[in-house]
Amino acid sequence: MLDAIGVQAIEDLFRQLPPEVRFHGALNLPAGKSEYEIVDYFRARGAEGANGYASFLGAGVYNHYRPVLVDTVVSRGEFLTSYTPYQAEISQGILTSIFEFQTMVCQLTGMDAANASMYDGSTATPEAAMMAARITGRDRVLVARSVHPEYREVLRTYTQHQGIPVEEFAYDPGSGRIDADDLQRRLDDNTAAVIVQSPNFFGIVENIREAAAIAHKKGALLVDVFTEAVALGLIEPPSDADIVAGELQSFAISPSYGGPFAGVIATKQTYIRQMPGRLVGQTKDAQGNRAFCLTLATREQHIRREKATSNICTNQALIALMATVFMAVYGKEGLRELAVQNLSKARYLANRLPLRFRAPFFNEFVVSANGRSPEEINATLLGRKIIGGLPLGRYYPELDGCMLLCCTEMSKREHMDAVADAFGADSSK
Amino acid sequence: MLDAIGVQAIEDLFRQLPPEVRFHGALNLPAGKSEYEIVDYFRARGAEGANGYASFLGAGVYNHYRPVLVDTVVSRGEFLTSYTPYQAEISQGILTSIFEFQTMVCQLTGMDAANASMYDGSTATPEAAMMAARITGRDRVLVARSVHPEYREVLRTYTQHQGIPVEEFAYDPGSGRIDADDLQRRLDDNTAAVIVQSPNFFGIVENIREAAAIAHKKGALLVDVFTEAVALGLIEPPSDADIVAGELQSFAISPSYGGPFAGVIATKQTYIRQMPGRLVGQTKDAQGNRAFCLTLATREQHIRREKATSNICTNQALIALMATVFMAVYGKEGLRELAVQNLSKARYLANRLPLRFRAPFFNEFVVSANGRSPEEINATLLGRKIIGGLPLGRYYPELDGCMLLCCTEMSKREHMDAVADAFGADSSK
Amino acid sequence: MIRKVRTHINQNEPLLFERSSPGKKGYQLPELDVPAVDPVDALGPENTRDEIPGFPEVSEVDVIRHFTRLSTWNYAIDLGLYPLGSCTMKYNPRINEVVARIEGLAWAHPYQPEALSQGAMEIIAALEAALAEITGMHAVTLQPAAGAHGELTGILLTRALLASRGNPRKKILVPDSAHGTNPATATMAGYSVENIKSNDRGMIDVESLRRAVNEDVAALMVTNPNTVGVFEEEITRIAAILHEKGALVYMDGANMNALVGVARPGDFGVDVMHLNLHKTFSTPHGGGGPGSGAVAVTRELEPFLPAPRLKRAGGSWTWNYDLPQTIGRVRAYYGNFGVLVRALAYIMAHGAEGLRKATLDAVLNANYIRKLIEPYYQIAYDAPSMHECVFSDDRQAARGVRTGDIAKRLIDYGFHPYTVSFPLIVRGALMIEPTETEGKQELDLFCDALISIAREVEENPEIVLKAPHSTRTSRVDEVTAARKPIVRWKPESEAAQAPAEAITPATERAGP
Amino acid sequence: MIRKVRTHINQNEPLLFERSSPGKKGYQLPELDVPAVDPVDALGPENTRDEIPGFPEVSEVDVIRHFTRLSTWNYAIDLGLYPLGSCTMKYNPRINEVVARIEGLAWAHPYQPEALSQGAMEIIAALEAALAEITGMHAVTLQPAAGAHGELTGILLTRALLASRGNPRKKILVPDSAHGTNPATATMAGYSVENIKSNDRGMIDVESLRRAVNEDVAALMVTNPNTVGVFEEEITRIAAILHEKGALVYMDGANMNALVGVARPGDFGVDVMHLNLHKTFSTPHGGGGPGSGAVAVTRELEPFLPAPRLKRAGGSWTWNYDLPQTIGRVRAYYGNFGVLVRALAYIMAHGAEGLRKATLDAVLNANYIRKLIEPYYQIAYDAPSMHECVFSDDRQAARGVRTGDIAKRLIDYGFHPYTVSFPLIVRGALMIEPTETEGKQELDLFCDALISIAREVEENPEIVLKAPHSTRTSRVDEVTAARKPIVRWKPESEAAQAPAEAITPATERAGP
Ligand SMILES: Cc1ncc(COP(=O)(O)O)c(C=O)c1O
Ligand SMILES: Cc1ncc(COP(=O)(O)O)c(C=O)c1O
Repeated sequence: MLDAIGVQAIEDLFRQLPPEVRFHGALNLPAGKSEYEIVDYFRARGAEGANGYASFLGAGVYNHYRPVLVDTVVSRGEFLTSYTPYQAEISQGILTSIFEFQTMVCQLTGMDAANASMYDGSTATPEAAMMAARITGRDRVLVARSVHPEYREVLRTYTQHQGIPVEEFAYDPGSGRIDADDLQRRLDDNTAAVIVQSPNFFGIVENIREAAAIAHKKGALLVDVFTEAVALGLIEPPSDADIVAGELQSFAISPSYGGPFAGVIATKQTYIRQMPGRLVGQTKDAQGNRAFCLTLATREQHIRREKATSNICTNQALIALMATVFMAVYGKEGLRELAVQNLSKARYLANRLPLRFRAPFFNEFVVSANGRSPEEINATLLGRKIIGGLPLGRYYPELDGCMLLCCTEMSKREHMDAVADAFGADSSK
Repeated sequence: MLDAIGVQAIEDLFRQLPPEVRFHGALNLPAGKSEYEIVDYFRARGAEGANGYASFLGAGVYNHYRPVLVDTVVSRGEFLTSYTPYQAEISQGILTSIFEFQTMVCQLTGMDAANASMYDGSTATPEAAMMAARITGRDRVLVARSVHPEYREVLRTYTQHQGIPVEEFAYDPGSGRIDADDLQRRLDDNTAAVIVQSPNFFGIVENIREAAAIAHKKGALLVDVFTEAVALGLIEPPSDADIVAGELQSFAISPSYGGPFAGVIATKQTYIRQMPGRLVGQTKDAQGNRAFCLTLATREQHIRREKATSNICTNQALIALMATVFMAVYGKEGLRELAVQNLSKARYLANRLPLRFRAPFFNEFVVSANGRSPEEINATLLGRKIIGGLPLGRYYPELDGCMLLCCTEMSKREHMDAVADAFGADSSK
Repeated sequence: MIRKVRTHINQNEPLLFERSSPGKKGYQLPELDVPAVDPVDALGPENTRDEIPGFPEVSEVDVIRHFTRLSTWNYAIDLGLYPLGSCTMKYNPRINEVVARIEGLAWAHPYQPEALSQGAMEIIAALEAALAEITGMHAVTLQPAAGAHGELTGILLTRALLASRGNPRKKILVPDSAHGTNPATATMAGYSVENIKSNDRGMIDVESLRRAVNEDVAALMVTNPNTVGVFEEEITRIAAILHEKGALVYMDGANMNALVGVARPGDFGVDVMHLNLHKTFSTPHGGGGPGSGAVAVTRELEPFLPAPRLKRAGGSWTWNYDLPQTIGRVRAYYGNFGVLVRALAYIMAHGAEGLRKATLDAVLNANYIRKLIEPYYQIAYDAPSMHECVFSDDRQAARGVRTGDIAKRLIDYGFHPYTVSFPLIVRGALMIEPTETEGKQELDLFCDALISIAREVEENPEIVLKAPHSTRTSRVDEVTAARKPIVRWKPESEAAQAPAEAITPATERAGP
Repeated sequence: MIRKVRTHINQNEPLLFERSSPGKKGYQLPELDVPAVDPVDALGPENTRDEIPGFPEVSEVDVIRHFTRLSTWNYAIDLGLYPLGSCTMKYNPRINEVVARIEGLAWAHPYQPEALSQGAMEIIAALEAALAEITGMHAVTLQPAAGAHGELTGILLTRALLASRGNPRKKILVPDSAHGTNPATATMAGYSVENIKSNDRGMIDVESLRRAVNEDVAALMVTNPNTVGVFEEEITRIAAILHEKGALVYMDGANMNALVGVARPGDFGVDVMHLNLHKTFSTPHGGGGPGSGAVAVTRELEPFLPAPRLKRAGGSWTWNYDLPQTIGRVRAYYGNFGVLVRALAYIMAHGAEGLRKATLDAVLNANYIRKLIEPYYQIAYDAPSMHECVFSDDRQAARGVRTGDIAKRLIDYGFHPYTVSFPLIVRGALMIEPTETEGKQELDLFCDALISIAREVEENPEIVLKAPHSTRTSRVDEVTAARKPIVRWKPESEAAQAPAEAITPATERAGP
């Protein structure tokens, strides 16, 4: 090959690099390792983790069973090692699956259109806010305090330099739902979006219809955020929202210390052109066969550059495919049954603990630690190889002494009983 | 569908079964379980196993690293869920890979033809003996005592009712190789086959050339058995044998409590028609393209019925594919390097222990327990999460007090040191 | 009209050997933590080989592309209906692949201490118990590696029992419809074979059988449902005839997918039988194997089962080698354990009710196909079909088109063909077994395809005779392959000199 | 002559929704070990939905066939060369998929106690350190989820630093050759964009740059090697110009595959940069993602990195949230951890020398292609190519054939096309990046294909204009898709009423 190119050594191909630019040392990294050693290393790291612990953590990342078919599908090289389907004629596989993903997200959320994926729920949220700002021509955003605290942090990072002030509004300390009065008070004619989450960070199902009505009265859009997609199998879909920004981690995506996950944005037909991210559309090929391709690319950075709806390029396609396979496996009946199991497990444990809020919840709930500190309870549980709930004081000073617990279909009764015991609850109840 | 068929209920399709034949109860088996519960059950069974133990067991089943590509390939549905390639036009994938398998087995063994696989080495051995009987028209078989004891048992089970008496001949108690004199003494004009194993059950490399010369002098065929295929990367190929019957477990096939493995039979061109099992051959399609298909089927049960060379039908194709991928991954250099690592590890440990035999060995060797019982040493090692060697007294009363140890590229120095320590060897040596 | 497939580009790929270039490698070994040994020093020059001529030298990406490309040339259950009669090509749940790879199972050494093998032994015991329950038999061995291996085991058991009664006897009766492994097995077990004719309903002719049974007969090997997919309605009478003369009934259980939960061989006089776990219990066929040929026996035969046997002692499992009457081992270690894990997982997933439902659906699907295509193809026998239906190519043969041609044409329609030319008692057999895991959509497409081909045979037989037309490899010349067998790759120079052999080509028979 | 592919049957497959039939299911849940709750009781009727209209109802085998069939319609690295310029489509080692699924890692919850997360934290720390070493930068954040996200993070860091100095400034300079994410990012970070012209060697015109740099400029976003595959030889002078005016140099590290082990951005004046771990460090592209956009910075920028940061305390890792100057989070939790595991495994497998060798081979391969096809296609710039080479369709356009047509024709030859029509400064660009993991055989086939197409353009342009001819889906009508967008399936009755939209179609640009 060197002969064909006409150079003596590969090094000659780097002659254009000025000498002061060249790195002449050797990188200070260990020598290459064999597969066997690499597996050993990562297993050792994994063994430092929580293998064999039961867990009651949720808070945006849920411990659901991953059907085996999911990895069967995403491990196929044709999905794993392809890229964004620019060339439709040899990408119909991924294009079709994305079209199905978009459709199922619409069916779940009651929206008309969903994109091919966002990085995750936390980045989908500010993208939704910015989208609302573009649509309304307004530049103020109200976000409920019951939205995931880290999502709100990301929202602030994204919006702060775009002249989009973000203001928070309160939740009702009794019900745990948004404080509609506070929202109404803060809404003004320059508010682009009202952001709520349902089920919210406390696990409580919000009344989206009511929130939307309030927002719409002032001409603002309602953005509904979700972190627990399984809830969508059972709770009323947020059809009254204008934009839905969600996280699909619950759909066969392993917690993986926080990522990769798959976010999504869905919206009404009229707002399609303001959506960020890739979108797959249906069309025909030269023979008249149904075919799919990337579409409405004029929204995107590679065409529109500084005027694009977002800078997103690479998304989370393979992870969205996991969610797609998950939805196909569970299907209509299964997703509901799964949601009912989650609901039932959460009720079982919640029934034995002092609930902090009154409104209906899905599979997470806030309990107060009966005067003991959540950390103390968690320490007791850890000793029994159980990871307890998330202490909320750090995120909500007013909820110091409370923790957020999550039960899923994976929660075993014996472990739930152990949690109840650790709270000193009456286990015969 | 019932309507189309013209019945009321599926049950009606079973009306031809006489009532006394019908099973009217319910099978006494638990109700169907979810994936999650099934994984749980088998994990619990696995956890009762030897997870986390180092092991020095060999004796026909070896602890070699399985390159990740192996499962990547065999997990593809196109390989996993197809069957015997009867229909060549839609089976070129598996046919081509079998042709490659056959070729590589020939390259390793110095034979001209290899079949597509046998159940395992232990059944390939009697099939080779029976093949030799067919070829020679003789009906007596001599087998070295240094052949795997369980292989010899299977040999006896297979041959006993076919009028093929099996007689054993001795190994040299000093070298551990076959006792050539004893072999010569027992050979007669009715001997169809002499069966030796190399490396033999004690890990010792036999002199196949010499054994073949002895057998051939009396018109018998030499059958060479192997259980440790990695050795073939380094030791002289058994080209002087007439039939090679081997086990490829070492080639990326997990020990799996003894199976599934992949046996193989290879032979000289002239004996092809007496081979048992499937065989893939090269040909052309109607367009003149190279193509592969099952061939010489007239040897087989589905054509020849009671006159077939064997009754084998289903073989171990997917497991043979694992071996094929393994050979491709390691290749020419890699297989040698792997063999050298095995040799080096075995030498490291053997150098510190009292060897029972003198002749050169590959990665297994027999040591005497220095007056202590092998069981006692193994018990000490078990306490350190090390599974020691195989006590030989059960198989060879004269080797009571000895054990067979195996080192592979997976054996870590620290564990080898621990074994040496358990023998009370000088660990500073 | 072909509705199920289109054509698409498909990558070519040379053989590994043709892809090789010197020095390429796809592996990396750990650094050696002990001194490297010089092989010639350690083994002696006479024991040390030179490099392996022609062995592959390829990179990791070469390997993955090679096998990925190859895989795309295969048809598979994961791609569609695979109606190979007698092979029970049902869907293979992927959970089974996962559990078989669990570390403590996949990496269990057969000689590791029993105290560290209780999990594996428990799995074997649980599967033995489940299969005994399903078959209604007394005991089960899981040592045989496939159906044919199970047959050999079963006939050796028969021989051992009869020998213990004083006379192993001389022959095995085999219906003319039997699978080739049956007579081949009898020979391997040292018996001669006597064929029994089938009657015009596709069943064993009881009178012929009665005439054939005498004190020389060791056993009858009966497949039930038999290979024409028909239940042997006289099975209890048949068993009585054998038993009366002191002979045994061996049942080839390859077709057990028609019976699980509905009838138990132990209840209709069977003494010994095998099951193909890779068929009825869905362990994947893997391009030809591995399988498992579990053998189930009556109480009387149990003492003869291959050693070792599991025994419960002191609250744990142990391997019992002290079996004075055993026929001996038929395989090293304990059987195709990884396959057993999968079969048990399958049984657990289904449960009693699920297994029974699978049987019903398998029979439903076969009868649906039969009904839809019976107007176009000659059914082999009028008798009711169980899990498969067998047709003859009689009508098509009149136009010069044989079952093998129809099979090839089915490929163009996007299906794997049925089993061709088996059983032998049917002229030009089309043997179709859909299994229960197929849905109506796929079955309808399949029937449409067969109907369409029947029309093509009338209107344009050439298109069928030259099929397949849409595959990357057109019709393969099997005759040349057999005449001048090339069974390994050689560098071109060497390959030119390969010797020719005069061998009669195999019949067109394909599968199972 | 097309040597790399033939055509083969390929299964059709409807959408999941079209495959559904009521009551079919592919799942089984464990039995509930607590009392089942009635959702309407628990949530209230107003909060409980009806069934999900149109949601799939399919069996397990339906699911596996559906996605297996779909997968066969995709091209992929596992099938062959995927020379999408700027995307670094290298082979993805499968070991990385294995380690990312190790239980203690894949099932680690981001909020689990730090004492139980040390392994995951160690991996993050090790990767941060390795990337700092490779880039020659001081500190690294792994929070960003992809390149564009890294860009946003980097520009926000720039803004924070400048703001801390008193003035965040107003604009970002972006060369006209830059990737679209660069200007889009600048906008998202609240900056205006000023384009910088490239000179006739494809590099930043230093004089134009000097004129553009003033106290309003926050940073230059430079890609190096740039998007025409050319190293910005004046990079140190460029950096000096920016620094002199108090502005920063942001480097888009998408092309770092040309530099690893050979040059370090920290040594040539870069203040902040991102790496695409899914490109240079081979975490699989997965049909569009996930990726990871690690950002590396100088010491000066470190205090502004997104919270939290890893900190060593008392012999173990802890997450430090006490970062007064942080720009805040750019993502929940700690980044695409599973992708980070894969990248670290890649770095470990290669080691220092292997990484450097990969760089050399990547550049070698690109130059080899350039050399072979330069006689047939117009190279965009004379300057030496690094890891990719960019051509213009000028010669072919004269015959009415554009880069997009050549790309489609390449499909018939068995290849995924190069990146089409990017960068924008090249008329009708063909942007070709082979990566180091391709062997000579595949490269030769690719060059032959391009040369053959060049001849077809002369002799028979129609065949190129109408390509592809051999795919299951022929040329796809993207214009109609954009004009009347149908972005979700609906039952046929509803679908008929979908509203039309007048939208200008995208340009023919495809990739990266
Ligand atoms: C009826 C029948 N009997 C026996 C066998 C042999 O089983 P195996 O292939 O598992 O050895 C088969 C399988 O092909 C069969 O169909
Ligand atoms: C030069 C360049 N910059 C930036 C990006 C954006 O990276 P990502 O797709 O990871 O967001 C890309 C990738 O497509 C690129 O090629």
